[in-house]
Amino acid sequence: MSAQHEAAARDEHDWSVEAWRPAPDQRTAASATASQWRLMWWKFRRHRLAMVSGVVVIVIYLLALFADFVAPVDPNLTSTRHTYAPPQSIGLFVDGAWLPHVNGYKVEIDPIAVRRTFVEDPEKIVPIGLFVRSEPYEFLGLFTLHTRLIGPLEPGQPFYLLGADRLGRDVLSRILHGARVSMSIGLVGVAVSLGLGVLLGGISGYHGGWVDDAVQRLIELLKAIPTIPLWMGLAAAIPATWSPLTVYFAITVLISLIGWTSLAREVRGRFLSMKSEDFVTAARLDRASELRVIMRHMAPSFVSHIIATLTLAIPAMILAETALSFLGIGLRAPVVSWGVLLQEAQNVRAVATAPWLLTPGLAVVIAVLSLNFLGDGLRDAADPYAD
Amino acid sequence: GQSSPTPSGEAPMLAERVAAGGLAPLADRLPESPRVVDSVDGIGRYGGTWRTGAREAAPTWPLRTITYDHMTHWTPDWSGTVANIPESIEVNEDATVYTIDLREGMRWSDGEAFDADDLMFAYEVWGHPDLAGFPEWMMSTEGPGVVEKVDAGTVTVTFPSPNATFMDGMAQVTTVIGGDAFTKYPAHYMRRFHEDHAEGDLDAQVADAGVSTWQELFTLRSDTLLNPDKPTLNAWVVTQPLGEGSRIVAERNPYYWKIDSAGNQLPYIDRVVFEVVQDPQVLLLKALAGEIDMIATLINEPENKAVLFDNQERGNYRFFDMTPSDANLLNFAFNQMHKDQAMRELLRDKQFRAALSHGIDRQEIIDLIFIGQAMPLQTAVLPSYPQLHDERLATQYLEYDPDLANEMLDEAGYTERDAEGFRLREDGERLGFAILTRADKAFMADAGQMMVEHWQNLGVDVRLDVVDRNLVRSRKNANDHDVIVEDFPGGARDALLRPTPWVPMHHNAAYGIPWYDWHRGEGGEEPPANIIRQFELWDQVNATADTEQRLEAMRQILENAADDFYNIGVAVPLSQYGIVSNAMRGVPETMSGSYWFAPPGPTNPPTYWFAESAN
Amino acid sequence: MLAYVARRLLYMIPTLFLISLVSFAIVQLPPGDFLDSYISTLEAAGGDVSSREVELLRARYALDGSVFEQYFAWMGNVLQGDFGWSFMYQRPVEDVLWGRVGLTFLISLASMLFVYVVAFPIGVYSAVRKYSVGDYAFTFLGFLGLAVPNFLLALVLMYVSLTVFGQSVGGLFSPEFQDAPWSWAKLWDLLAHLWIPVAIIGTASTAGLIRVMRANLLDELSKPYVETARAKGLSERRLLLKYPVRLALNPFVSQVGWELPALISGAAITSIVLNLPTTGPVLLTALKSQDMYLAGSFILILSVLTVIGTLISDLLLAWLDPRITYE
Amino acid sequence: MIDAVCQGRPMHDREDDPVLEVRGLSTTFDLRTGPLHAVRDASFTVRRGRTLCIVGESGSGKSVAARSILRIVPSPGRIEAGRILLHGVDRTTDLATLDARSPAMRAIRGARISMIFQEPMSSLSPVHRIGNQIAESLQLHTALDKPARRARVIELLRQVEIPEPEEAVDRYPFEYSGGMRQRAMIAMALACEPDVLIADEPTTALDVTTQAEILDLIARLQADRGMGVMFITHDMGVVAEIADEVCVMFRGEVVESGPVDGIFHAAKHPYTRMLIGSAAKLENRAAAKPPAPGADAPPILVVECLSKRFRAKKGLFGRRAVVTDAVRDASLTLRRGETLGVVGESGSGKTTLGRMVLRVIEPSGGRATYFDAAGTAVELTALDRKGLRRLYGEMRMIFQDPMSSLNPRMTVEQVIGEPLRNDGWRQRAIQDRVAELLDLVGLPVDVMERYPHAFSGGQRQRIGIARALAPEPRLIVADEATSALDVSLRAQVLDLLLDIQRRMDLSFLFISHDISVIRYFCDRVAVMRKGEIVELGPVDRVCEAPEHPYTRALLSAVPRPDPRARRLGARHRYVEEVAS
Ligand SMILES: Nc1ncnc2c1ncn2[C@@H]1O[C@H](COP(=O)(O)OP(=O)(O)OP(=O)(O)O)[C@@H](O)[C@H]1O
Ligand SMILES: Nc1ncnc2c1ncn2[C@@H]1O[C@H](COP(=O)(O)OP(=O)(O)OP(=O)(O)O)[C@@H](O)[C@H]1O
Ligand SMILES: [Mg+2]
Ligand SMILES: [Mg+2]
Repeated sequence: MSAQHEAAARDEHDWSVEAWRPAPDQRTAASATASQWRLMWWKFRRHRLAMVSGVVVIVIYLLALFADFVAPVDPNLTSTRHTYAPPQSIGLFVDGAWLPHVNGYKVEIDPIAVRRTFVEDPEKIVPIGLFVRSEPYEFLGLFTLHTRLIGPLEPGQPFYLLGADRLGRDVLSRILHGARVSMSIGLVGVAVSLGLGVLLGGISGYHGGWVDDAVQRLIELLKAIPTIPLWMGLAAAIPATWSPLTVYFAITVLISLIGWTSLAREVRGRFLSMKSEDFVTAARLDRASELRVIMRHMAPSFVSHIIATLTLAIPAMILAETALSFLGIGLRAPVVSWGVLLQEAQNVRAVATAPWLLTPGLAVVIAVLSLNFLGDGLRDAADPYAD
Repeated sequence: GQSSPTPSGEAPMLAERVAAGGLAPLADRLPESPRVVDSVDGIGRYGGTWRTGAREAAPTWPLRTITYDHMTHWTPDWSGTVANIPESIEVNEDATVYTIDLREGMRWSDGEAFDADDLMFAYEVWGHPDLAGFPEWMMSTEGPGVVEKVDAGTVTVTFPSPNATFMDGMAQVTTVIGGDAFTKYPAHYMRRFHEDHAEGDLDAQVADAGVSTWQELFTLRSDTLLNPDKPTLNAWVVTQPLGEGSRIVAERNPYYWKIDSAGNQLPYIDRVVFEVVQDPQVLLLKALAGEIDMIATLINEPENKAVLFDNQERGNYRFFDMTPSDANLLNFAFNQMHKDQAMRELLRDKQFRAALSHGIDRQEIIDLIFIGQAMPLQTAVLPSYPQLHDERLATQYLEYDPDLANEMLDEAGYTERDAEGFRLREDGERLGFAILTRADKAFMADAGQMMVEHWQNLGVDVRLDVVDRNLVRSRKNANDHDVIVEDFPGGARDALLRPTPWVPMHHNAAYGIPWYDWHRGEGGEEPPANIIRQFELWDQVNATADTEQRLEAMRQILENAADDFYNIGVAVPLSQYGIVSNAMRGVPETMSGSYWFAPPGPTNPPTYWFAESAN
Repeated sequence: MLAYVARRLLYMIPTLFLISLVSFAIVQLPPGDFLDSYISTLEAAGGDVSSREVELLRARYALDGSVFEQYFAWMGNVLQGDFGWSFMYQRPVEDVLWGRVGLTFLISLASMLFVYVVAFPIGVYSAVRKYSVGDYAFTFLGFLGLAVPNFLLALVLMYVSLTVFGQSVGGLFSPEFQDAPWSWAKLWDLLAHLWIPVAIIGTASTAGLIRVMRANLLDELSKPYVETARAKGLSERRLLLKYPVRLALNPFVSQVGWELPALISGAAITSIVLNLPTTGPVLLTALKSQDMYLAGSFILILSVLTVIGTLISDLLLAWLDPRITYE
Repeated sequence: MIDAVCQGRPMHDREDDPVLEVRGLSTTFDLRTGPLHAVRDASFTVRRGRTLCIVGESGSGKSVAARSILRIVPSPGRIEAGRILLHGVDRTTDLATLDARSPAMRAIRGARISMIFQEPMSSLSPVHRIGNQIAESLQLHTALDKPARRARVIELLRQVEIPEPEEAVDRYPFEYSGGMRQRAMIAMALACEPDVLIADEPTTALDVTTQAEILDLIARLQADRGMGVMFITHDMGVVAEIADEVCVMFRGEVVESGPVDGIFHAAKHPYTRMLIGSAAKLENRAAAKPPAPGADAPPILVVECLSKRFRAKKGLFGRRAVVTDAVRDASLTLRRGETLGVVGESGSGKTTLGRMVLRVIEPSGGRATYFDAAGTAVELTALDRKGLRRLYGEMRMIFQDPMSSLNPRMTVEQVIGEPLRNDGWRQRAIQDRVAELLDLVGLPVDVMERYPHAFSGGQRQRIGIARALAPEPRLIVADEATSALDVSLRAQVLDLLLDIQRRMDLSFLFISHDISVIRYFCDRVAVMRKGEIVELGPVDRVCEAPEHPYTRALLSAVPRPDPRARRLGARHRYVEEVAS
């Protein structure tokens, strides 16, 4: 029951002039009131889908983190006999008896079509299980492990839940490992451009005048140069001795150093109209520093948009990779990422004869959607009007 | 040639034009003695459009199909050359004087006469300081040959020193000034763009064309694919040039000078249409949809075969064989002129290379990347071309034997190892190098990746750099590379044309760029004796008229190469293929796949035809 | 305002100069020159260039000379309206671009309209009917389109249409119309082919607009002035369109000017797969093959449009929201 | 003189039968801390051609009740129970049962019932022209064509005393003064001559003369249209002037209602009595008032010839520029510990003046000097951002429009705590201080976690006051600081301010239109008109013996909180000619 209501109830018959003054015990209510973050969290919790999505995102990150352990095999482990092997399905019983397994393949080479043809072979039972032994591997470069979450009971047996690619590498394992790059580095880029965008856009819009002019000219300059040549130029400028990962990291950061322009324009546009509002003046009269006015007072009124653009930027970043690889300047083996996997699927051969190579696309969609709904939840939590 | 049948048949579309009086009768259009060629599937029937494809950047397929009418042709079996445009080409025994005897009454596609003056004009053009320049096959070691007009139907080409490459050279397709150099400049047409001959206001034309000098204009107008107005001697004349819209279209040449043995004027097929694409995938889809009638480029990659195979019915096409003649699919060129002295030492160490060669599990690579459809071999002329096949060169250090490899490395003195188990050079640096390969050929990167593993198992710290092919090239030019992976021709007769892996005679000889520069007199570095020897032999090959002696010199080169073992080869393909519509006739079941053979040119596309059922 | 516009136009000069300089430099950044890439492309196609030809080509393209010389030479010509020579197409740059701008514009415009027509209503809808089935459905579809690379989408689409209709869908015209002069039939044929690229390019960007519209509208919906309007008895639809939507458009308008360059630059990668004769692929190949004048000029043209677009955006902003002044 | 008005009213038989009956209305907001019963079982009736005044404590549910009638209660509010009967010519509809978004409801809004919102300043769309927004309801509910509509709009603006309506019609809300916006709102509400007018404190920003005109205008419409009016106000004077019936609300309940005379002279409910009491109390100078500092007291603020000229561009390319001289050569001196009242007609430049002192609006001429604690002079008009920032701790401002001056995305705690945080206070300390301040201005502490929109007008205003007081300032520019507070509360707050002022001789520049408040609270008063200060002197002198005729006119229009002494009829207006 609301404190005010109680007060009302109690004061029913006390009509002293003091009546409007809240009763003493209400002051203790300070403890009952919650901080804004707490409030947001409460609101957020009520948003079921957002909660679910949040969980999914966390799971994705866990999978990425423990990819070594979760993935059935090393993502770069090639297998001569299993190029373009189709996905296997898990069976639970072998003639009535409980025995989780997949069926091996009958493989023969078709010299005219230059390919291997696979037939599931019900004779060849490959028993599988959880926490199976495997050839030792470095876990997060910390210590060596001998077990993997799931896989064939004796290592080396064919086990391709999502099929294999042109070098007989396990697609599932590759997707799991791909999550690492795609869900980390990509986001770094997004974060960078977000920061720059809001800050520079904010300053530009809040100050107006020559500051605005300067920033806008800069934006024009950056925006005027199409990304593709930029990428190519930069890619060429990067020393060859760098590891593929470093190169990619460098490129993403560089991209994001360009990518902030749009957001900056949007923020600026809003700020130009917002800065005349009284509460901004009030903030200034409250001796808020410029940065604080921009970041704490004005930016929040724009948070919905920012969240939206964020969730949109992430797939863009992941896919930028694909474009990069298309230009031959993307990530390189042995590093795997969703973008690279998709890139490898971008040919008629894959589409026509190995559709399972498209599954990374699914991963992207799932990740992106859950991030988006998570964003929705946050947005509502931050919206004072939303109930 | 043989007594030619009297020209009788012509394409209906032409017959109409003749009837309408818009065109001279067949007899007046053909030379006295047309060249007679027959389809491998007998007498064909007229009509149809040959739909095929080409790449936008540097299109080579059109050059091998519609514009392959040079002075000489390869024989379809690539055993040698035959005169194509001229009736005959006589050569004296020391290969210094060639006498070209043209066909009486032969005409350009616009009906103008084609005679010695055209050749003379071409000669003039080559000689002009800032025009095309002499084609390679006009160059003898002592300098360019001299073309002289004997009479309207005869010219002689005289070389200061013997030039054995003349006939072969003219049979080749090269893009800038290739085998067609003699007939590339129809005098009556091209004169108007030539400073010395132009009557009209040349500058005006230059301005209109948007170029800055008449030389540019001239070069532009002389390009067969770009300029539909230029008359040619080809079977089909370009009507929609490259770069306008997304297609190249070529229509039959009413004055074409070849007939079949029944006397029907060739070509059988009315039009050729090239779908110009940037990404081969598009062509592949068209092929699957049956919208490509015959093609042996761009899409005929091993990895596409499965898809093509599955869609044969829908696409209504079949495969034909292109006998591969690559000297190797994966040739690892070790930069023996490396800028860094220590690296140079290392990469020059034959023992080292041999060891590495033993360290490669070729069969694994073949099984994985070429689905078993390749043969482990060093970079060498293939057994299928016995004249030049060198057993030792082809098979030395071939078998996979890590222990042996390690042994050899130890012997070579790389016994020290560091913490991570990598071997060390004398100077204490890690024993290792970077493999440079191009992003656009996936199989190279894949293979490279595997080699890296193989070699790291030997304790050699190998890195793989997959980069854009331009980058590969410019690094190569700048001699900024350790090891470069490339595929090389030269597995068959083309060994006589581009023995790059064995003689650094070409800018792709990544194992010794400075040697190459030195040889062509562009600085570089003086090579060691053995290389100089190779160069001498190579010049000899080009200067010897007698075939047997040529081959002998070539064998010598290959033998030395076997001793020096410049490159490590991995595998050669067992088969390549093209696709041809079931409705199309006249395409041989097999032809050489080497670019140097310019397939399908020598198999006479003008004799291809469409069966009744066709479009 | 007029003064402001004048000032902006003045700013353009230095900006553009800088841009041209930078872009030209960037075009040159990748190693090698046109010749290198020409040769390597040739060799990629199995071809070969003899040492002799290399020398001849060098002479022909006159590629030697420092970047700066080349730049100023080029700039000089550009100022006289001559954009230079495209090595790859062996044509003046104008011709290369001119031949393609038309279709590019058509396709881009079509897909732009498609995006707006689809995205705005949906955006408004999913803001007003927050968390309705529709909202979810559209969000899902939108992100699906966003998360699948255009290249792949195009490929799959083409393959499907191949296996289903038994004909490939590359290009913008059926063969019979390829080179035919313009006619109603041809136009119709064009439209029949147009929807595929439009759909592919469209799907990639609708999601963006939907989400942004939704987000901004949600913020406006609870403003007091909306209540006022409601108290006037305005119907929800008109109310939305007149008040909150107008303010929600702000971020969109800040950027809309940049559609201008987009209109003629086209979607490179999609066009490549679909083999569309648009400018996108030209730029791409020009860059890959270091066809510097082509690339440089095209980028320059784009940047001019970008700068103009920005100005337009700013004017629109001021028009949309009178509180915004630039003085 | 009310009779004069009465005679105008048609004496037909349907006279004063109910148009709008509210029965047992309960509206509740479900907050995290539990349900908040904003309105509890409230019943009242609005009669044709009559005025029902609703008075009551701030936050007692008046506005919510009004909103409930139009079915626009903001979420999470909902109507729990009750009937809202709108009597039409033929039939009666129960609005409570209608779907809030239904066409039926829409047809009623604006046409049959229209509402003047309490905070007009933020209730107008910032990007649409005033004229456009007013014309809209005409377009919706009348058949007028475009030019006709425009004519009507201009006419309306003239009726609500907007100067140069032909110009004003094409201007944007942000170019209007607070009062002008409020009048625009009124015009909007009256546009379609509704059966029922709900006026939620429609005159809070209007000086008494304008207020009187507006009241007349409404009265006229009542007379010839038989419009029923539900008039929410805090100004007992106004109530006494216009009310037929009064209904007193307290904590969401209607505690007393009846004919006006009864309420004023025979109030039963203690709260009502207290209300009347405080109204009377405000009639004369505060007892608690410290003696006015003498002329020798050190000044804290000296304003010399400040002036502001606004150039409002018309059209995108600003072909024609409308020039407004908001303030002309205003000069005044504010002594330490002194309260200087500023009165004047709406749109006369009070806010602009106040804002210029704080450099929120850049003066276009003149200068202002501030004397800090040490007594050293600081030229405000010459300061840069940094310098100003340093002073802002000592000089505070209470905004005329509470709504827009509170950041909608900050909780009350953050809003009030902001200045403290920027002074480097620690979180805990801030919370306690905020709690204390809230308590001082009479708000329960648990509102800390609520967002500004979730309050009543008065409550918001108090939040604004609390914020101004937070960092113990030396000078406060208070712009209509108490306009939205009910009299009892107003008295309390003023006393509170006086108390603080006494404790740390704080000075006020106190902008208000409410003469009684001025008299109660200020030492000296400046009278503004058309951007000029026409008179400046000690309160008593100005109130007892006004010199400038405009001041007289002003005073003559002050309503007295006694229905038996209605005097608006007797007021005289100030016209230039009459001046001398
Ligand atoms: N959107 C909201 N959410 C939560 N509580 C609200 C909301 N709007 C109003 N309230 C609460 O409802 C109560 C009544 O508000 P209302 O605006 O009706 O007061 P009021 O009588 O108009 O006061 P005032 O005279 O100050 O305007 C107040 O306690 C206020 O805090
Ligand atoms: N931004 C602006 N642009 C143009 N004119 C303005 C602007 N702000 C205020 N004005 C004009 O200046 C005059 C004074 O406005 P101001 O707000 O100071 O009046 P006020 O005395 O506060 O009136 P009120 O008592 O109604 O608040 C008004 O005529 C108003 O129209
Ligand atoms: Mg209220
Ligand atoms: Mg004001």
